[in-house]
Amino acid sequence: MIKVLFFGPVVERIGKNALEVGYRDDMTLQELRDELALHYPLAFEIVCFFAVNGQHVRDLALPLADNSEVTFMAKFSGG
Amino acid sequence: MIKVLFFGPVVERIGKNALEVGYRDDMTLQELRDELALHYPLAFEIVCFFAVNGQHVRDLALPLADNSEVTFMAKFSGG
Amino acid sequence: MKDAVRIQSDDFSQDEEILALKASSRRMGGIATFVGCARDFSEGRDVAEISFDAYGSMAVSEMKQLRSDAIAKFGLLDARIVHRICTVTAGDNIVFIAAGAEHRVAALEACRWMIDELKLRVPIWKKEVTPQGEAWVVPHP
Amino acid sequence: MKDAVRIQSDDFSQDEEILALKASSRRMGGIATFVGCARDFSEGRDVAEISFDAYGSMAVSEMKQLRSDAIAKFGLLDARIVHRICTVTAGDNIVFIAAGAEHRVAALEACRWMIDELKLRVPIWKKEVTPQGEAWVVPHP
Repeated sequence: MIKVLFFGPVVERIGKNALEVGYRDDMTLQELRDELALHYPLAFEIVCFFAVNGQHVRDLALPLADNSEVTFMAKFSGG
Repeated sequence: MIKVLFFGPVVERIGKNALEVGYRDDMTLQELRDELALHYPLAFEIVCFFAVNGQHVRDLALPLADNSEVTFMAKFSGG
Repeated sequence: MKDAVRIQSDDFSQDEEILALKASSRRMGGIATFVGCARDFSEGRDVAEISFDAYGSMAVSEMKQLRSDAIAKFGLLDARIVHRICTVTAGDNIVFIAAGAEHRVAALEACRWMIDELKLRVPIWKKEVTPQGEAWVVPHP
Repeated sequence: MKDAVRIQSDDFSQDEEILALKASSRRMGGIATFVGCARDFSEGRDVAEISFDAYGSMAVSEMKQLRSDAIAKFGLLDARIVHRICTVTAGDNIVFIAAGAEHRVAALEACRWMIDELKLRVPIWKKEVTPQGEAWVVPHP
């Protein structure tokens, strides 16, 4: 199982702040992103940062481990 | 009469923090400086800023008015 | 003493933060700080209040990393970063950055770098409440 | 409220200064400050204490001019400058600069410009007391 988290402007477009996606062998961040973007196109319009287990990830080819925490984030506006 | 003030490192080299110089018609800042530098050469080695009545003066050709307050200052080191 | 990097709801005291920063070294000659605060007007609209959402655990770890990076990059003696997550109104403090170094140039450059980087790296989002409704802030490039 | 530009013997409070700065506008989004403080070591020597001499009346008028120049040059909402003239030991505050603006870039740039200019324009001199004796500080170019 992959735990997916959303925050701020993305939550608003998805309608919830978390969901779970079944884990598949050799699953990449890109695949997870594409699958979710199909269901939530408006939310993914503003997604531009990715984190796995609380770490920034730039390479979407990253393979995901089971039980990862994945976050799709809009541009930050803190500070 | 021209009142001449000294501060900090210049006081140390002159031995006092103020003195008075008789006013002469058409006296310039340059003339006053040269006259004092003759008596206090060590102090004037470190003088690099001039003020008349509390205003920075860059042009030594400035004519002095009677009763002016003139200050010969070393490089600042505040802050 | 409070942690050098924190996310909190309460306001912070600059005096307290500077005292904590100074405690790290008697060689500190320059301290630069930045405080970001809430404005009553933004992008042509009145703003009644601002609220925040954050990916808390990641935000704190990114802020800690940012502090270490700044200390290494600018040779700082110490640095502190505090971000409030709560609802604020005009004039309220939002974020505090402090950089302490032997000399002023390092402190001033590090302070500016830290607030710029914080905005790029730290997962926090700001929502403005205006008379026309609520809107998440879209940062400019 | 205390004057925005002061020379004083007593220490200052950053909290109090920032509060006074903020009082000038509810549009202030960024506040940059610089605090210069006494170090226990300088140019390879231990420093027991630092004392100051100032051309007081000219120093205050130059600091006031510097504040006005910064407000005009960077479009600040407000600025404050406080310099202590007294005897200080390691860790003690010497100078405080604050710049408040709508956005952070103006505040950060103005703060840096003000401390740089203060050192060039304001007639104040620093004397360090070391175990080897006293010496007036010679600023580097």
